[in-house]
Amino acid sequence: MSPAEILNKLTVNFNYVVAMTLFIIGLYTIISKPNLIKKFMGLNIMETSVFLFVVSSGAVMGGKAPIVGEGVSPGTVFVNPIPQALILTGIVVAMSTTALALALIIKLYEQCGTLNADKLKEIK
Amino acid sequence: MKKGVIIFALFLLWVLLVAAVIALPPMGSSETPAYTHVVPRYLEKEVEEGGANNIVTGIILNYRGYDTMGEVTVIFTALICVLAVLGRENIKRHTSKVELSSVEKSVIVKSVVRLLAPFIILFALYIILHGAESPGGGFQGGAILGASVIVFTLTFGFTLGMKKFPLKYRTILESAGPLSFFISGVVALFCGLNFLTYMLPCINHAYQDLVRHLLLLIIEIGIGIGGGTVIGSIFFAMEKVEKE
Amino acid sequence: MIVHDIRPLLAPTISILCAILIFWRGENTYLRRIFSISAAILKWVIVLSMLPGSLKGVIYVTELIPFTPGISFLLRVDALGMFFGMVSSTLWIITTVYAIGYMEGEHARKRFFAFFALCVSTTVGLAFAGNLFTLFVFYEMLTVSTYPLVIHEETPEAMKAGRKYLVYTLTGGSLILFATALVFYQANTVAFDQPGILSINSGVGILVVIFAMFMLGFGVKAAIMPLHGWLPSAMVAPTPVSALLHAVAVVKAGVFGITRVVYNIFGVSLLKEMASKGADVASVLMWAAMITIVLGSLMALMQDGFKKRLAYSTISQLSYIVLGVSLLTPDSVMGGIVHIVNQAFMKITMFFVAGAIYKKTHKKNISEMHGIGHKMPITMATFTIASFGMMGLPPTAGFISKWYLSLGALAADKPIAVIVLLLSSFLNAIYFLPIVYRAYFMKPLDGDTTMDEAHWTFLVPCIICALYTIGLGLFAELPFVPLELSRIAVTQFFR
Amino acid sequence: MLEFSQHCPVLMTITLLVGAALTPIVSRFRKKLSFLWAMFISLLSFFFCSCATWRLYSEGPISYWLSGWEPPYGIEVRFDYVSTITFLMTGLGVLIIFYSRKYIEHEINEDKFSLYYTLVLLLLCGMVGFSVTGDMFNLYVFLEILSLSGYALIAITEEKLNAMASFKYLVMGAISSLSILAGIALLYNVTGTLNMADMALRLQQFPPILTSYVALVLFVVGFSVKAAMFPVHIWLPDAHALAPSPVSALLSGLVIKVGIVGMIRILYTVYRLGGNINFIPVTNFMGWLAAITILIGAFFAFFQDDIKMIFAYSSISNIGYIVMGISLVSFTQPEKGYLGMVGGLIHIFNHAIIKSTLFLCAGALIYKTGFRKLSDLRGMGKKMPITCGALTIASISIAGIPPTSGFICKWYIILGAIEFGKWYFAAALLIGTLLVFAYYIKIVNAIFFREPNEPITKVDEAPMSMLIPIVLLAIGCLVLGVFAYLPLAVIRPAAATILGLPSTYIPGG
Repeated sequence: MSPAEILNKLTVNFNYVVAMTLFIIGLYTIISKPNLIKKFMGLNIMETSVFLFVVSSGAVMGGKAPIVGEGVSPGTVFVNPIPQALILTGIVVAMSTTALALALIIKLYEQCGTLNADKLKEIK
Repeated sequence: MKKGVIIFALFLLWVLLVAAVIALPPMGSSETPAYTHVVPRYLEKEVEEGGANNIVTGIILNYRGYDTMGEVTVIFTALICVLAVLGRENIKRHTSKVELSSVEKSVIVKSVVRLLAPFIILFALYIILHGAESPGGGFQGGAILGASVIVFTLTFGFTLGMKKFPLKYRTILESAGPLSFFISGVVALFCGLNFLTYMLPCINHAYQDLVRHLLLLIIEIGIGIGGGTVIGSIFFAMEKVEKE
Repeated sequence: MIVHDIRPLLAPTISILCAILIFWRGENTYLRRIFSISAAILKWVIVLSMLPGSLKGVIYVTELIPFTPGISFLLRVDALGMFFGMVSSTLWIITTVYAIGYMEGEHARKRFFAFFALCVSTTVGLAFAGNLFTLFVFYEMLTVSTYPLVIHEETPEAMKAGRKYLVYTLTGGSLILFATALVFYQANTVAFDQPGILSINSGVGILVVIFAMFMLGFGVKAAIMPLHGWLPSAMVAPTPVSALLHAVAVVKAGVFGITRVVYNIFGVSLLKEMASKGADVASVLMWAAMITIVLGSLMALMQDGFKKRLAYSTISQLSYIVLGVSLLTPDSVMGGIVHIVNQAFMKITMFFVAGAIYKKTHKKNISEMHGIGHKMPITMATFTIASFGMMGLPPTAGFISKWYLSLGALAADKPIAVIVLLLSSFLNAIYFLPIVYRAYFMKPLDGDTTMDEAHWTFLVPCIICALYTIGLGLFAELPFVPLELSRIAVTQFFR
Repeated sequence: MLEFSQHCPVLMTITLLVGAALTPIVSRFRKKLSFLWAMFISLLSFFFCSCATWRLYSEGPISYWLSGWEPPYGIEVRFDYVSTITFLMTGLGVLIIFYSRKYIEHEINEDKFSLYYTLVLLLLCGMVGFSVTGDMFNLYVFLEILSLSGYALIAITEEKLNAMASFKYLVMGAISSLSILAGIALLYNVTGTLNMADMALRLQQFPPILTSYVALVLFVVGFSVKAAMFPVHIWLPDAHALAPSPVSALLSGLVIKVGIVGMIRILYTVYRLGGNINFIPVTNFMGWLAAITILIGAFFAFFQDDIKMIFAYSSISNIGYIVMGISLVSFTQPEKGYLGMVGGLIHIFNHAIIKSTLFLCAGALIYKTGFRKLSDLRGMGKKMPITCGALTIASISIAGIPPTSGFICKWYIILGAIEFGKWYFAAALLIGTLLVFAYYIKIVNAIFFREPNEPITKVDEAPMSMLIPIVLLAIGCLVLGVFAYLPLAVIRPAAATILGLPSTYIPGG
């Protein structure tokens, strides 16, 4: 692909690129931040980035929300409903992971009095 | 040094991922494989086959109902996980940070919450029941329901919150999600159909549509109540503090 | 002629049953003895019942369990297997009697006898193995079941010896496994029913690799130098273990494996073909054996510990068999095979004597054994007979094997082998005769020369083995003796 | 019967799921009831699984359309030869729940008993659902159920280190789940479907684009974390060693295998050998990583004194065997990869049984003595002969000494490696097993052949509820080795169908 094409693709698939950037930012946060809360925030950023990607991929130019009913003419273009359905599941899963991570953090803080991963390593 | 290596590695990964996504068909196009393969049938036939005007709801509860059953189980799992880590709250042993806080709760907050709480719950029920026709559904309504529990408890304290939402009912309601799915799904087995089929040809034709609606409703309510209770219970488990 | 029969399976099973029974009720000394001895005799009878058939060239087969397409657990008693099975089951009876006496008052006797039975079971299974795969399975089982016996004393020294033993043998086992897989890949079979299953088409390079792996693998147990390191240290084990396992079962398993590989996997014609293409692996093996014979003897000379000296002597003597196998002539193989039994009886006599002396006087070193012949004349007499056998003096059994080995070496046009054998005889004399001399012709250090013989459970096994050593030398050509069986085995190799 | 048995693949998942949802309610009536309930549910699920397996071998794979929608539109549950692993999962599940009855009294607070059983049932449900599904997104959902319950089961005790181990596992597990989800999302955008079989079909129809490759990499990375491959194995030792012993048995025996099953599904069901995406560079790379994993796991195990830590590291090593086995494939000649595949798959089964035995034995020792260091456990063999005997059998088995079950995979993977001329893989495997044996012999030495530091009093054999599972599993280690053709009869069609060969394929025939 020529540079112009790549640039064109980058602008067209802008959402995707942003999502992937967020993915990397989240990963970087997890790896580099010693604080457990920040680590798990990084995790949430990663989760969000994937959701952003999936939901964006369901978009269709000029599409409406996929709800049929009165006032919706037969020829209407709907967006892709599958990514929405998937992401609903994804969000629930993310919520569950978050809940468990927070519970673990609460327990760790109660037991060790710190949330710094480097300090936690020393406690044994 | 170590940081540099990490950043460099992540940069490479970023390049790889971006290369992957820009190779995808342009966003928003209606010619993508994703939009032309399975989706057309959903868009055209869902209302007739799935019985919900909201196509997303139709997919969630009907075409991909098994996924949703798993999803409900994930919520339930999350609750059990949190309880396994932190333990269940006990009205005799625990109090909460809200009660230990030295800040006086203002009258405005108390009055507003007292006034709004019924409406929040009502709204949640609306969302739950109306999922088939408009945006919304069990999960969304459940989240609102859970939020009402949280708001109430944060304002009026733990003890009252636990009294309003007693443990012995919550224990049963927490499992409502998976159980409602099971109840609605297993009916089909007795008609010799596959699990989670709602359109039952073995009953009178006139009632088929009604039964389908009923089964879907059971699921929606189950998800909503179950989800709300789980959120509340997780909140209680996290908020509790040992009494002195 | 091939006969499908249950007996090849019964023989190893009886010892396994015996082991299980001992684990179950072994605290009771009498029950333990009854189990051990009756299992030993029963097994011997079963093996013996197949002997007449084997002498007629009958092959008994039991196919046990399929493993994969092309491979199954297969027991197959041909002449060579019968030979080895007969040796180990016979010696098991003798050693059991000896061990009952020797282990009196020792600790953990239940464990000892159970694993003892298990070892013999695997040895017989190994002898009867019908393909390389089954052989390997029993070979590894033998390694594992010997370990508790080696470390029986549970002293740090014993643990160290045990570790060394495992490292050596399991590494060897891995090589064998690898080589077995290569053979299966090349030949699509691993059975022993042909004189050679590999063909030159596989390529000389890969054949050399396979051969080298097998020799390194089995060479560990056969204690070919420089793979012998574990054997002397394993002598910390109780004497019956050293006697049966480290002079007979374990080391002979290695030798037996080498024989199987050379004659049933590669085959004489393939090895000769390889030699003609410049890869004369058999000669390499021959040289390794000859070096081991000489070096082993020299190192035995330097040992003062009685059992250590016997161990190095074992290393040296084992290579007689390997030498015979590697010469690739009928006579030499016959000499080698018959040496399996001859060396076993002679060496076991010596170990029994060492054990008897240790139990009676608690002397472990040769330098302490002044005048021991006055105290224990019968014991030392059997030792003397065995040393004559080791030297290969007629009319002992040792002479028979050396005679055939030399004949084979001359037939193979390798006179150097004869020279090595003679040299070895000489060295054997140098390191065994001083013991005899010291025992009979030097005064005891404490001057006490009253006779104080060992218990009969020690004496009887010694005497039986010594008598055998002479008997086989005198009546070598009679029917029903090992020589006839080994001759049949050889005809099966040189078909 | 036939009519009924076709529902079984779904019923066995549902049973566990609903059983788990009901456990807290059941335990409200009587505390003790939760154990019986969990036993009942797992047995029921095992029964359904047996039915499904029976039908698989008499009628062929079962394809079950949930809600009656045909595959690309609805979710398909597919009980094929790979899914026979559920037989092992539910069976082991029954034994481990039975074992837990006494054991958890030792490590877990009494008011968490019912939560424990709920989580175990959920874990089993996640694994079973994961293994039988034919839909990519459904795979992810069940993966999350099992991951979440796995994290929580580690932290269910009150120990400090457990919460940390669990958090570490959670973070790595969540990253891997997300990378799998991202892979699913990318593949969905390439193919427009979520059904695996349909996805495979659609991947062949379009010319391959970069996205498919990147998705493959994301999948492999994600499942490698779940399977604890080098270099993403770092979560495993702490998590598996610190968890309560029955949980360790589940995690080490089964949960890490889920990563392998996922890899198999992605590589050989979705991407397919001989299709238009050549993933051999990826499997080659995995093969190398597997070789390193074997050696690293074995090497680190050597320096451990904690008995469960040793087992945990050896799990890493054993995952290496399995991955090595399944990565030995050829793109154009599927039958060449058959032997390695059989070796890898059979070890999924055997390692599960062996490692469960080991962890359950360790659990019995810990339950009775309270010690977990080798130096403290000296001389236990005389006090607890049955437990220690089983431990010895399992140790010999995991070192791959014939005729125990650990040997079979060694044989097949070596044959597979030779088939590809990769003798160095076989060498790594053999060195690995030697190292493994070296440290297992350390354990056996300690419990049988060394004098205890101080005389042991008041220690006797473990209770029956622990002994029965241990003995059954130990017998399994032996029987599955001696009668290797029994598990192989199950595995061979699996290996053949994975590679796209007819299920009755016999090499060379």
